[in-house]
Amino acid sequence: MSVAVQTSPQVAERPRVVNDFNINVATVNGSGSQTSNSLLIRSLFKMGIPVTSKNLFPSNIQGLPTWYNIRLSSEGFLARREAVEVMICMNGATVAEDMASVAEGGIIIYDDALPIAAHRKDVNYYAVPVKELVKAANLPYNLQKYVGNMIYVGVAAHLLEIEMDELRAALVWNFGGKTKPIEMNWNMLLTAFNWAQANIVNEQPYRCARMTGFNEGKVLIDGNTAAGLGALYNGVSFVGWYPITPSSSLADAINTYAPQLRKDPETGHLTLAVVQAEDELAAAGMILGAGWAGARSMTATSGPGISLMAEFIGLGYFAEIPAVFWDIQRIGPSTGLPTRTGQVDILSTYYLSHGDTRHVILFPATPKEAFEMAGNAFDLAERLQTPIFVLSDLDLGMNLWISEEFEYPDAPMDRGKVLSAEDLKARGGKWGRYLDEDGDGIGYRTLPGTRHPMAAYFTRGTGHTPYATYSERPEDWENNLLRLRRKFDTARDLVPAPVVNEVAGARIGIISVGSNDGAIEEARSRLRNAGIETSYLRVRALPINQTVRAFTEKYDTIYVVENNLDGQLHNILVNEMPVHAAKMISTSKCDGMPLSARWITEQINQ
Amino acid sequence: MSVAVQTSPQVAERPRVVNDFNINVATVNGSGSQTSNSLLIRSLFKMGIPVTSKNLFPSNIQGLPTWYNIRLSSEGFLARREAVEVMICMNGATVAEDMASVAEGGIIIYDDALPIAAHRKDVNYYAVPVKELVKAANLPYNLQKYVGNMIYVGVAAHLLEIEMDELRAALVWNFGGKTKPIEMNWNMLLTAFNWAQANIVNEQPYRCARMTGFNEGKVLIDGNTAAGLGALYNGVSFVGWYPITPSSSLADAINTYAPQLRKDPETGHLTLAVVQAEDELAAAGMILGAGWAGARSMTATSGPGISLMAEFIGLGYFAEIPAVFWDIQRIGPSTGLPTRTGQVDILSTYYLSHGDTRHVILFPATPKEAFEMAGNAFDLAERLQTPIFVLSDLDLGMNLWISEEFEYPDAPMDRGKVLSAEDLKARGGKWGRYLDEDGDGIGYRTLPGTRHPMAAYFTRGTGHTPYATYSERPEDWENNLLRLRRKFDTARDLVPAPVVNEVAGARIGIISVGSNDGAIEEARSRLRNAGIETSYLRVRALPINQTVRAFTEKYDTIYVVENNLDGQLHNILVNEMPVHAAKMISTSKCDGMPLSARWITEQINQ
Amino acid sequence: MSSIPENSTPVAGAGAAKARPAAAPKLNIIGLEKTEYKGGNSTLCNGCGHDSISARIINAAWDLGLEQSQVVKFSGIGCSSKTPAYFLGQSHGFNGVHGRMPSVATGALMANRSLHAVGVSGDGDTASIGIGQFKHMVRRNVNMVYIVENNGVYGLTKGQFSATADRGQVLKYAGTNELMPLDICIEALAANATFVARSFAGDAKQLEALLKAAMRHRGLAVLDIISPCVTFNNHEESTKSYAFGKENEIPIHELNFIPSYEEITIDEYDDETEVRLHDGSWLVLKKLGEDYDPTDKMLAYKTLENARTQQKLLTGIFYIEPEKPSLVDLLNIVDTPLVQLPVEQLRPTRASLHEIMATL
Amino acid sequence: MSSIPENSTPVAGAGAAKARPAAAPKLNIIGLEKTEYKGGNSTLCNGCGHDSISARIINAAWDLGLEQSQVVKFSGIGCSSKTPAYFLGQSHGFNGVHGRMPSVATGALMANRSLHAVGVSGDGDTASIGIGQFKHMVRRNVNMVYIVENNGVYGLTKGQFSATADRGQVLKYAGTNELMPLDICIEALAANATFVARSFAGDAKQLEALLKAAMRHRGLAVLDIISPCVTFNNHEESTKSYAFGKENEIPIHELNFIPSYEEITIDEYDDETEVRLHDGSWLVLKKLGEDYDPTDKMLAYKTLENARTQQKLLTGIFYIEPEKPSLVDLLNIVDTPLVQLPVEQLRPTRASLHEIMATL
Ligand SMILES: Cc1ncc(C[n+]2csc(CCOP(=O)(O)OP(=O)(O)O)c2C)c(N)n1
Ligand SMILES: Cc1ncc(C[n+]2csc(CCOP(=O)(O)OP(=O)(O)O)c2C)c(N)n1
Ligand code: SF4
Ligand code: SF4
Ligand SMILES: [Mg+2]
Ligand SMILES: [Mg+2]
Repeated sequence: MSVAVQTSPQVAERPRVVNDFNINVATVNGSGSQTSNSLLIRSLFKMGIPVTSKNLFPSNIQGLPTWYNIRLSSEGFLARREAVEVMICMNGATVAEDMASVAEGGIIIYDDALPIAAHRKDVNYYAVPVKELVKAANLPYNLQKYVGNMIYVGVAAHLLEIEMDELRAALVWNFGGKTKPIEMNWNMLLTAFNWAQANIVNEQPYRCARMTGFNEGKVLIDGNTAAGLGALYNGVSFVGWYPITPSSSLADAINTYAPQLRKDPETGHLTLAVVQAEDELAAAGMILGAGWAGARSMTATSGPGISLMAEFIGLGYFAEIPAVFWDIQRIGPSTGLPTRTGQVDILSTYYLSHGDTRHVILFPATPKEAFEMAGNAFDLAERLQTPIFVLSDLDLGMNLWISEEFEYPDAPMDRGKVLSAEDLKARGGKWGRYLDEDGDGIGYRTLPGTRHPMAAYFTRGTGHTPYATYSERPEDWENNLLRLRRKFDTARDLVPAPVVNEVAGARIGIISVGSNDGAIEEARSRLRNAGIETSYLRVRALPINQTVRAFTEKYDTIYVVENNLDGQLHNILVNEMPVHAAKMISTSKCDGMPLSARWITEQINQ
Repeated sequence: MSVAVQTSPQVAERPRVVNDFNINVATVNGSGSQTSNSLLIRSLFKMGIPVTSKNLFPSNIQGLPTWYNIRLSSEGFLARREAVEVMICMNGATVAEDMASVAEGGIIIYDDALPIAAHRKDVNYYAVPVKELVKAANLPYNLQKYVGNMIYVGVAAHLLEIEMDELRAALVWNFGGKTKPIEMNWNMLLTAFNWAQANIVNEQPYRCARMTGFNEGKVLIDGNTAAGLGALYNGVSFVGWYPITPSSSLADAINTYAPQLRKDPETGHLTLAVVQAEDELAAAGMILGAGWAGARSMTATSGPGISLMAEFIGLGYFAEIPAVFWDIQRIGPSTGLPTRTGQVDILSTYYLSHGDTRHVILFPATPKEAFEMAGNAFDLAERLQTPIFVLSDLDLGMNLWISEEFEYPDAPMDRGKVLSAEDLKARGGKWGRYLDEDGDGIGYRTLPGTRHPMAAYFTRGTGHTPYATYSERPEDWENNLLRLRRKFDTARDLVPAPVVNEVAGARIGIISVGSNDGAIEEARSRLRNAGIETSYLRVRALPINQTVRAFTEKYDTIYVVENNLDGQLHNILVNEMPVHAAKMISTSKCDGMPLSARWITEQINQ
Repeated sequence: MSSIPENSTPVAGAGAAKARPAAAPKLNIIGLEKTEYKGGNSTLCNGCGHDSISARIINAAWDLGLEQSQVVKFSGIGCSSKTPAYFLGQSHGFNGVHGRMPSVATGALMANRSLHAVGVSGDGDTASIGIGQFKHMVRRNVNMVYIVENNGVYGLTKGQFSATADRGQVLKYAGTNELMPLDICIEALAANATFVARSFAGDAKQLEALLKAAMRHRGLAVLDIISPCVTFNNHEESTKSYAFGKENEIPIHELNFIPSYEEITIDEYDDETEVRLHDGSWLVLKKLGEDYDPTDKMLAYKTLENARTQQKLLTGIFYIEPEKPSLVDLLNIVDTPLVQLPVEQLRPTRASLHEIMATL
Repeated sequence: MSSIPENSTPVAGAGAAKARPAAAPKLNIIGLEKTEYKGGNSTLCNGCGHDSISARIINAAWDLGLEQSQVVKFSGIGCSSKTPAYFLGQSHGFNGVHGRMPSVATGALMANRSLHAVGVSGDGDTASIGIGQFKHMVRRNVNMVYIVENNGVYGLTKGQFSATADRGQVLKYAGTNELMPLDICIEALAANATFVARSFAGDAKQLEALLKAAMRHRGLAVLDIISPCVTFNNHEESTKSYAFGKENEIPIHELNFIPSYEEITIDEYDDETEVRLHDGSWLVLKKLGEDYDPTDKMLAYKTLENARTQQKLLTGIFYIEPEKPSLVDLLNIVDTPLVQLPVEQLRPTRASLHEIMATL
């Protein structure tokens, strides 16, 4: 085997950079690199290092460029960072630009079979004889491509000093203990590691080192799995869905964990039904039907699906039916880029459907919140008797995040105002489906099957009286809409409250939402270092409440930071608080990538 | 026959009220009263009297209460007015409330077979022996119900002094000259008139009298027919539609007038295709396909249809395809009330579809504008290469309005930036579908069938470069969206400009939209009488331009008056002009009825 | 609606039920008068076929002794879809959006498997905008009676063609239809339906028998009922008019439904075929013209295609497959309706969460 | 795509065309090399059935001498729907939204009746989300080749069941499919299709003959092409796998397409049936097993239903009705493509407006 030594002149030993750099792995999708990348991130996590990953994959199945970006941050910043210090090049199609993209002083690990366009003097190159190593490993032909990806893991393990024990543990975890693939992959990884040890003089500065203080009590999980678990722990009993990236893995998670969590021990049957619908219109109709019948029902979709559901959601809103709609946002308009992230459906979801409609929306920022909001959403749907939206995004939903462990939901489920046969009896059968008995805009409902002659009512999307009878009378129409507005106001203080972090003396307020959280915190830290103090409010739901108003009132300037083009949250805030409109600055960007702290810092510190 | 004399005590002869009162006809729908009512309004119009009608009909086919409200206003106010002076009661189901609804001093003409709950002392009653008159007319059994409605026309003609010649002319017009129904109905009408003359001493004050100065050069037409004509005169060549109240009559108008206006004289074939789609998704897809192929294509629908089209419209927006979407608004959310009006889809249409989208919307206020905007919409669609919305409403679309005669469209049609085979040749085949050559955000397009090897391009709703090739690159995405924003800004000064009426010294500005126009003008007159001067800007399109900004800037308070619950236009204006947000007052109401001048006046003069 | 609601077993045993006609003609087996099965007043046109069908549903439900609180009604949008407000007033009803009744019903019936469902749609609602959801509901064999009140026209929007309009059908405003109709029954067959029948709103006896059988079928029972629109499509040339139906209806057999609570001995008549339904009821088909075997799918295709081509109004039960599982049977879910599960079955244990957290 | 584009008549008459194979093997009748008919590079998985179909389309188009500028390509969303970017690079293409290709194509083809159209969809795109638009496009008999690249799975979203998945089909993540499949060909038949065929991506010869015939058919030609998804549904038990197709394909006849520009004498062989297409081309069916008459609709139902029940892969042309009018023929519109009308035909006269105003 050839000996790979540094080919570029290198100024002696440089100071070590420990746990503070970015690794970027460039591969071809469908090649099995997913496994290798997950070993990397998992072992780093288990070493106690704060890490984030951004998987940048194409909207096809196999053969196109993919990048897996891992950020190590000893300070615990989990946002996307643009610079790349450690580049792993395994894809000829992009090798030129990949090599060009590395930060000054960075290193490049690459398959020695790849064509190299230009040799930079400011980076170190490590050529790896991938083909020969694969050959040496004596793999079955059809698995060579997949298992071959272990090579860069092995080489990186040597160069970056990733603990081999953790890699092994990650491998075992990844294959659920199945010996055959574990051993085959381990063998390959070890071969590469050994080769690297024997052949590479490790003079480059980037190192991983076990640390404590951050990852304890935390888990590594993606937002969609968290949401799926949240649904299972909060009584979901009907899921109607239609596959669409990046939401499918949420339904997958439910299907994966249901047998473990929601199986009747006696019969082995499940306590929930999952139906793959023929499209999103049908998915919406199904969950409205199920919600109406009394189930905790939900769907998961993305922008195009939300658009298709528009008519049905108007029905859900107006007929007042509980159901939960997860929108794992990807960038649009239209089909857009199914594998790129954005917070682009805020406005269209808030006002979804014709007529005077506004909807309650929750915005999780972390897997833990996704887990919790899965429960909040059901509680709110049943309490408010209305469709509830949860707007996550591809970044949160599909990337792996370090998250605090989820807390068991102790509070009882809020099943809302449902009258049983006994209740009806006690009332002498007197009730009105849309009667605002309690002044909160919320009526009582009965479930089909309730054995009482007065239980039945007729559900419709047309005009109706408080007693659910058909009406075209102007007063009935207007009163009904006014009640719905009252209900919307009731929602303001029922939804998850914003998270506020105020700094004494700050004149600048930042309002943001969802998965931008990490980038905002990092930007605030950078700004603080630059002498600019900021306060921060993270909206966790719409409609907003008094807390948001008070915060907005307090600061000279409010930056509304979001990952879309049109400043969609800004738009809504301006409308809710027109008196403060002039001081709210829309700070938005939308190119398919999660926001970076650098960009946010620049916007505020101009 | 019985003699009907005034049954309530009446204070001698009262001053005449000429051409300034409301007539309300209460019937059962599907009973043929439509014909009678159209005779009334048409003959009044032909007498030179400013009249408006509001047809209040139920969402079923036959047997439910219907009201036809005709306002006579010698000053030419054409808005809805609430008070009713002349009540014609032909429906037992509502007779009690109908009689109760008459203004003090008013009169009630009623079928003497109806049960009368209470006799008011402040109104005059005229009982009509409908059954006997029908009998006397000796009608075929199956037509009795229909023709019988002529009776109240005859009685009203006597009491209100509607010219019999005009009624006759209206009848001839209504039946397109067909002798049999004309004579049968006329016979009935005349019988009733003669009976009334012989039996009713006409001491009541309400009279119609021929006048001049208003109706000259005007026509009586509904907005949907006007829009259909506008489409036919502006080159519509493909219509894909799905029936829905209150938009169906727009497609009907196209079908009705096409043989007269758009038939090839040689072959007898039409120069446009109309396809009734299987639903609104298909209608949207069809017109996008046709627009893409180079046709002037359009659809007409209402709220639920717009919601169903949401996904497709995102495609039209992002792939940049010309097509025109008429939304004849009815109140929603959901199925709402198909036969009640509202301006309720402004927000949902403006932001229609997921992702960062905003659309160009036109708002006709009169039939004449509906005619013109049908042309504007095609020009804009092809110029801007994007879906264009025209938001009319049930009030404008389905009610009869006095409108100025339509002007023949002299300006050439703007077919937009289309490259022919010759153009391509001249360019050496060089072009980019989404390349912003001109800095206005609008690229060039080619039509399928263009005989040049470089003509073809691939249309998609996914990410693309200026050359229409697929791209997932962040820069490409962002640049493309930024160009679309540039295009949206280009639209601001291409769309129909607002109509501004400024009064020197006014401190109050009113901004409104569409069919509220008449009510606003009347309210302004009332306010002026009360010493309050107002300026008025009528938005005729979104996005807004500098004129709207300048107007808003100028006044202390801006009332944004609209017929919906949430203040939807207000919402958009606040967002476009956040610095003026605080002084814009949302003045909105939504009960299914057109706004009245009285209500608007009250809101401003509090 | 596959089986008798649990609590509607005969009040006094099968013997009493048999004696019913003689004893108390006005009460059904659960002791209710027929008027109890009515709904609100119809707002349809006088003479509309849809109103006749509502009357038949009321009769059938009363006759079977359905417990209304255990029945749910679904519909889309249209004159036809309004009718669930006019029957079974003590049952929950859901009037959804145009053409999308199937999905709403599917969700509700999976959430509560003990409900018995009647869905009413129109030909526009099912064959035009709704054909997609219809096909998929058929394919899933969801437990419901799916009634299409088929008048070949859009009633509620005043007389446009639907996709079931005959080729050559003329309408006052819409002109002449040039396209071949979609045939609800053939569409159902193609999508693997387990119960496919056609009837005529004017044929009370047949329709009631079919309704009862449909209510007792396991899976989706498709009933394509020709139901004249007296306002927009009732001229004699229309195959969907009363006149045409009365003159030209050709029943392929005489139908009798015998509920499970009636003891019967099936005699071996040559000209009768019996089909045993899932709940033990019987559908007895008496030969009228040619032999017809309703379990022969190819025969069903052939009969229906010929009728379509020749614009003949054939009625009867074209195909039945009583034993195929319905969707709820395939879902591997517990027997208790999901909406009735106690919280312990809806929320996994604290320990299980710890376990999962430990693996992450 | 009913007839040869106007300008693609043989460059040197029928005789020259006949001599073609000998003379210039690399140019087609309009003088183009086959490479001119290629599109962009495929981004599908190596070995994907869809890529084979693209290659067949390229061959067929080249062979027929299609003028690419007069061809339009439509698709929905899915791996299959991406393929129009990979063939006929000089034709306009429209990659629409998921499941709604038919409406877009219908609008475009009514606006410009001279265009020749190829639509590509997937089984999810057509049979799941898109079955409604599919049925209505079939019913309207719009002039287009409608290709379903049928792999029984959602490729692009990574392996869920589509509505054409076999009962019992097993997928890695989605488990076992319990429902009977919708059958694209039966669905087409039920909706009055005029050209219904099935083929297999691995059967190059048959597929090319069918494609050419479809391109010459007046009206909608439905081609259900089994096209293995090598990544998610290519295990041997799947009837949509290569292995299964190669082992088990049963052509119901041998197919030959003879374009109108080739002079032929139809010999009266006992075992051959000829179908004359609208443009004068011929489809020659050579008997293989049983007799098969592709104009017998009932035979088509029967053959297809049996194949579905027995999970057999029968290929060939099941039904054809070459003379039925297509939608554009029914619309009573001018012969000039609407998009090419001069302004005088698009804007009525000033006088006409005055006349109308005078009546109001
Ligand atoms: C999305 C949507 N599109 C259109 C309509 C208007 N609409 C109401 S009923 C109907 C057709 C009803 O026809 P059918 O189902 O045959 O019922 P029928 O009235 O004939 O009984 C239509 C088009 C609607 N309510 N919603
Ligand atoms: C409205 C909408 N829903 C869902 C999706 C996600 N999606 C993309 S392709 C696809 C299925 C494709 O399956 P098929 O048509 O069989 O094509 P294949 O990939 O198998 O060739 C789905 C569900 C989408 N793009 N749009
Ligand atoms: S319009 Fe037709 S379908 Fe509707 S209620 Fe009247 S008769 Fe019945
Ligand atoms: S995933 Fe399947 S259908 Fe898609 S490209 Fe790969 S092999 Fe083809
Ligand atoms: Mg109908
Ligand atoms: Mg597929």
